[in-house]
Amino acid sequence: MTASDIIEKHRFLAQSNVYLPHIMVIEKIIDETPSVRTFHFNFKDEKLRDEFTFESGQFGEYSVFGVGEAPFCISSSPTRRDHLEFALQRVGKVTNALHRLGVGAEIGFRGPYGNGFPLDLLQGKNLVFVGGGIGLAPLRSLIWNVLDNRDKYGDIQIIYGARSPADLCFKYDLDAWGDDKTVDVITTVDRQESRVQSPVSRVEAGNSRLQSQESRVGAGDSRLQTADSRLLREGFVPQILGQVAPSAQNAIAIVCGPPIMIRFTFPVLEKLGFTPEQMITTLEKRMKCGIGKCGRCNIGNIYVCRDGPVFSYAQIKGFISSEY
Amino acid sequence: MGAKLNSEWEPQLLGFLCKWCSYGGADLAGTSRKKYPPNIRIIKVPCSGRVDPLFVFKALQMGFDGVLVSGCHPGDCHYQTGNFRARRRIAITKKFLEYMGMEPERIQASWISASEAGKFVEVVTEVTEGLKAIGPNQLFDEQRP
Amino acid sequence: MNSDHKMQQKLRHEAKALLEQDKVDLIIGFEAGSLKFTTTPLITKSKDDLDRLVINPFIVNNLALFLPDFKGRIAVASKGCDSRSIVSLIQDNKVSRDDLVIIGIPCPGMIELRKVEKLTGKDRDELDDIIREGDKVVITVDGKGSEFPIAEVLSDNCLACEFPTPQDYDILLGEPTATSQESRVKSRESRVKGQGSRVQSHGEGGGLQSEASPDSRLQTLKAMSPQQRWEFWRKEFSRCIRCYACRNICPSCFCKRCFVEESEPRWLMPMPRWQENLMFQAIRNIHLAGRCTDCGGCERSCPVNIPLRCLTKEMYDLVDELFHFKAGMDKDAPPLMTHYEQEEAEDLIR
Amino acid sequence: MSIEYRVSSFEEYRGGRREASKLKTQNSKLVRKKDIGSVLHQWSKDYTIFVPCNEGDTAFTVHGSRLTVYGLWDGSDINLDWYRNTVTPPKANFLPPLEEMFRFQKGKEGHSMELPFEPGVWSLESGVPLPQLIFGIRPCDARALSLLDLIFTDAYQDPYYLPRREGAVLVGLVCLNPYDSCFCTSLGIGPGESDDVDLLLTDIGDEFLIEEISDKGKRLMELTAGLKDATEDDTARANEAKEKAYGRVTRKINTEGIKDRLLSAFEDEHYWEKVAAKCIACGICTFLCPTCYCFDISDEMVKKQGARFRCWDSCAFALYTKMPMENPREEKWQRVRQKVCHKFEFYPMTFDVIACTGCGRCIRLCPVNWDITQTLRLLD
Repeated sequence: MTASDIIEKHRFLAQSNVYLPHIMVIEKIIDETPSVRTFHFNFKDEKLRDEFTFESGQFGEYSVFGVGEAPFCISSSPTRRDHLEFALQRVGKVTNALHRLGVGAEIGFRGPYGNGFPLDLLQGKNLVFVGGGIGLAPLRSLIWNVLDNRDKYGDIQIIYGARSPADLCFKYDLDAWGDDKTVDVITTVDRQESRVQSPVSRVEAGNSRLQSQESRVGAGDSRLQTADSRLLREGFVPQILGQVAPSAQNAIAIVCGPPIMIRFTFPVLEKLGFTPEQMITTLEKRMKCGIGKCGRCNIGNIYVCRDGPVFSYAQIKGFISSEY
Repeated sequence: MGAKLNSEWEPQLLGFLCKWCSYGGADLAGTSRKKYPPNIRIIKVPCSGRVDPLFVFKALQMGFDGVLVSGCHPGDCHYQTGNFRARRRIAITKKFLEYMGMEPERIQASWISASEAGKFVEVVTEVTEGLKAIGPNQLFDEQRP
Repeated sequence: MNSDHKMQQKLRHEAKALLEQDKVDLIIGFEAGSLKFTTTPLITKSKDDLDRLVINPFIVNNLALFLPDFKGRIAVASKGCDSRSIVSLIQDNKVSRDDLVIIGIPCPGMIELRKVEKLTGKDRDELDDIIREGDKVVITVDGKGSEFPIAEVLSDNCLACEFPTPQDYDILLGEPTATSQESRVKSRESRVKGQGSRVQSHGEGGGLQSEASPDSRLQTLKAMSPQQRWEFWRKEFSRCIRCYACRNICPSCFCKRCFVEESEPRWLMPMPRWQENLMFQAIRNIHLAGRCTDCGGCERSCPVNIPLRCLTKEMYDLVDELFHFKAGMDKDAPPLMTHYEQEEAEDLIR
Repeated sequence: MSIEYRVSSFEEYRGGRREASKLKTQNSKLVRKKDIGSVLHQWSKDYTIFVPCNEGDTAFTVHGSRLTVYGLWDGSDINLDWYRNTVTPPKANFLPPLEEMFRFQKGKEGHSMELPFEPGVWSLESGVPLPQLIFGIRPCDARALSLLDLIFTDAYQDPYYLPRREGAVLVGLVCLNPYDSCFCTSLGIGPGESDDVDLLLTDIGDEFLIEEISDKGKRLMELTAGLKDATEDDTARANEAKEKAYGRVTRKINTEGIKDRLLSAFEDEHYWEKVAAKCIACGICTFLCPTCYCFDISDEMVKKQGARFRCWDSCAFALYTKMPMENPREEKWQRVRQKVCHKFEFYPMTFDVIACTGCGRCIRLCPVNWDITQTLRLLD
C-alpha cells in the first residue's frame, strides 16, 4: 500500500467517522420534575430527519460542545417521528450543561446505538412495564410504540413509581395512559406527603430562576400533581409489584429504573413465576464511546453499549449481583 | 499568542481580594476616584484563607500574567486566623513555583485594609509595572520563543 | 549473621507474638517479591504467613500507605521515613495511634536498583547477587563479584536521611541507627549552599559538591535560570502518562477524591499533556507541604523516570526553612497548614 | 447506525487475513548489523520509522536506568545490542496516550466540526503523511496489536486506530534475552513467534537474519537493496537462537481452563480482597499493558474554539466507572477483578483468546510488585 492509497482510505473513513456527532437543534423543553427535563430535538440538517431510523430502547451520545458527551436513551417512540426526545436528570457535568441550554441551542448527537427492545418477542404477549423514576424514559418509547400498534399486543400493565409525587416523570403520559381503557396504570411513590427535598432539586430550584421561563413548558396540570391519594399508591416499586401480582402467563416484564430498584424487582418477578427469559431490562452504565471500545460499561463479558442496553435477565444473571 | 508579543500588550492581573478588607480598599479607591491601572480583574473571596494555591496556579495556566492575593493585616482577620493560614500557603506556593521556574513577580500577596485605598492603588500599580517589566505569561504556551 | 537477618528473625517472632496474644488483627510487613531484589508488601491476618516476613536492603515501600485502608488493630513494620509518615497520618486524624503497633526498623538505607543498574550496565534480572556488608556492597555479575561503597547504590533520599531510626515505635528491632549526624550536617550544608547558589553563579565551591551528594540534582536545578528550570520541567512532564503511581504510592496523598478528579469545576483536564501534568505535580506537592517525609516512593515508582524527588525534596526543605517544620516528628503537633506563628514569612507579602 | 460486523473469534478473524497475506514459501535474507542504517534509510522513503531508543540517557536522573521507548528514527546508525523491550508498548503508536479526535467551533451559523488533517496518520515535519514502520517490535507486542485489532474492528470500525494499523509495517526482532518477568511461552507465543509481524529479524552475531513473513514484508524486501540471501546454515543458527531463547522464559502460568476457574471465582469476594490488598490502584499496569485499550473522551473549549480528545484511561481508577448515584466498581478489589477477568475470562468468552501476551511489563513496572502470575496461580 502506498502513501497515497492510505490518504485515500482515510478520506473515506473520515467521512464515516463514528465519533463525529450530528448537529441537533433543541425545539422544546419540558420540566418533568425539579431535576428532570425532557428535550425535544431534531436534526439541523433537514435531509437527515427522514433518513434517520431507530428502535425503542436504543440510545444516543449527546454532547454539549466543549463540555462533553453523555449517553441517554431516545425517549420518544419511533412511531411518532416529527421530532426526537430525550429526558435527563441533572446529576453531573454534562447533564448540568444540557439543563442550562434553551430552545434553539445546538447539541451534538451520534447514534442510535445499542440493540433496542425485541418487538418480535413482545408481540402477542401480555406486557408488564415496571419503571422507577427517570427509568420510565426508555419504557415510554416502547409503551407508545406498543400503543400505536395496540392490536398486536395482549394486556398492558404499567407499574411506575418515584420518590415523591413531585418526582414523577412524564405525568402527561401517565394521565394519557390512565385514560386509555386498554391499559392498567399503577402509580406509586415512596412517600406521599412531606417531601424531603433532595439536594439536587434544591440547587435546581435556585438555578431555574435564571432560566428564561417562556422558552420552557411546564408539565401542565396533571391529576397526579395534585397528589390525589386515590390515584397514587404508597410504597416501593418492587413491593407494589408484589401486591399487584401480575400473572406470568404468556407475559413479559420490562423493567427499568435505578440499579437498586432493578436488583429488588427481579426476585419479586421470579416469585410471581416469571422465568429469566420473560424478564427484560435496560441498563445504564457510565459510557464514553457508546460503541464497545472504551471499555467501561461492561458487565462480565457483555458491553452494555454494544450488546445492550436491553437484556433479558437470563443474559446478565451471573454478574448482576456483584457488577451492577 | 502572537497578539501577546504586540507592543500594545497590557498585563492581565487577577486579584483575589478578601471581602472584609482588601475588597473594601479597592472599593474605596474607586469611590474616592483614585486612579489605578485597569489591568486588574477582581474576584471577591470571603477571606484570603479561602484562596487555594490551586486558584493561583489555575489563573496562571489560563493565561493571567499575574495573581494578587490580598487580605486583612495580620491580627485583623474577620475570622481571627484566616490570613495567617493564607500567609503560609502563599509563602510555599510562591517559593515553590519560583523553584519550578515561574517568575516570582507573577505571584503577589498584600495586606490591605478597607481604609487603605492608597495602598491598594500603590500595590496594583507596582505589581502591574512589575509584570510589564517581565513580559507576558508564556509559561504554558506550547513553544516558548 | 548480618543485622538485617537478626532483625528479620525478631520481626517474625514479634509479629507472631502479637497475633497470638491477640494484640493486633493484622500484620503489615514485607515479603520477598516475585522478581530478583524486590520485595512486596505482606498484609496478613494469618500466623502461617509470618515466616515469609523479610528485612533486606530492598524493603522500599512506605507501608504507612496501607494503614487508612484497614480497620482494626494493626502492627506495621516501619523504617524511619515510614514512621514519620505514620505520625503525619496521626496528625491528620487518618489513623489512631491506639490502633497501631509500630515495629520499628532502624534503617541502614535502601539500595536503589536503578543506581546498581547504572553502575553495572546490567538490568536487575541479569545480576546474580547484591549483598550489603556494612558500608560496602558486593555486586555479583556473571559469577564475578565487585565491591562498591554502599553510598554509591543507596537511594538519594536515604543518603539525605536525617532520621533513619523510627521516630515513634512500640518495638524496635535493633539498635538505633547512629543518627547520622554527619549526613544531617552534610545535608544542611548542601542546602545552605543551594540557597546561596540562587544568587551566586554555579560552580563556585563546586569542589565540595561531590557526585554522590544526594541533593546535587537540586543544586544543579537551582543554579539554572527560572526559564531553564521551567523548560526542564516542561520537558520532563511531557513524558508523564498520568498513571498516578506517584500519588497512589504516597501515604500522604490520602484524599478520597483528588482534585484532579473534580469535574465541576474541572481544575485540570484528565489528559496527559505537559501543562496538565506539571500543574498536577505542582499542586500535589503543595498539598504535601509538611506531610512529605522524603521516602522517595514517588520517584521510585515513576515508570517514565521523572525526577520527582527534585520537587518533593525542595518542598521538604522549604517548609523547614520557612516554618522550621519537619513532617511527622510529633504526633501531637498540629499539621503544618492548620497552624501559624504570629511572625513568619512576612517578607513575601507587600 | 447499525452494527456492520461482529468478530466471532480471534482465529476466525485472523485466519482470513493471515491466509490472504501470509506467504506460501518463506524467503530469508541477511543484513549486516552495521548496514541496518542504510536499510532503514531506504525504507524511510515510504514509512515513518520508529526504533527503540533510550530516553533515559537524556533525562535528568542520577539513576541512569534505561527508559526505552519507540522514538522517531533520527537517521543515524543504530545498534540494538542493549535492547530488551520498551517501557511504553507499541500500542502507543496506534492508540496514542492522547489524540485529538476532531475540532469544533461555534460561529454565527452554529457549530461546525473539522477533522484534524488526516486523522490517524503520523505526519512528518514536512507534512507528508506516511504509514509507520516499527522496527524491532517484540513478538509479544506484535501479538498484542493483533489482539487490539479485534476490539477496534468489532461492531464498529475505529476510524483512528485502524487506518494507522492497516498502513503500518511491523519489523519484529526475536527476543533473545527475555526478562525474568516474561511469561509469553505460557500464552502460545515464543520469543521467536512470527505470526503477527511482517518481517522477523534474528540476531545471529554480526548479522540479522530477515525472514519474510507476510506479503507486505515481501514487498518491502523487494524494494530493499544490499541484502544477501541467507544460507541454510544461517537459518539453522537463527533457529537455534530462537530455541535457546524459548528456554529462557521460565515464568509460567497455567492457562488450561483459566476462563472457567475465573468464572467460578468471580463471586469469591474474599479471594479478590486478599489479592487486591497491596495493589495501590495506579494506572501503570494498564497504561503500559500492550493489550489494554480503554480510553476516555473529553472536550476542551477556549473561547469559541475547541476540540474533542481521547486519552488512555484505566479500570484501576474508581472514576472510570463512577456514575452520579453509584459506582459498580467502587472497591479496589472489584477493579482488580475486572482487570484480571477482562484479560483471562471476558476476552476468551468474546473472542476465544486470552488478552495477555506475557510481556511482563505489569510485573516489572509495578511499584509494589503485584504479580498477576501469582494471582492466577492461587486459582490452580
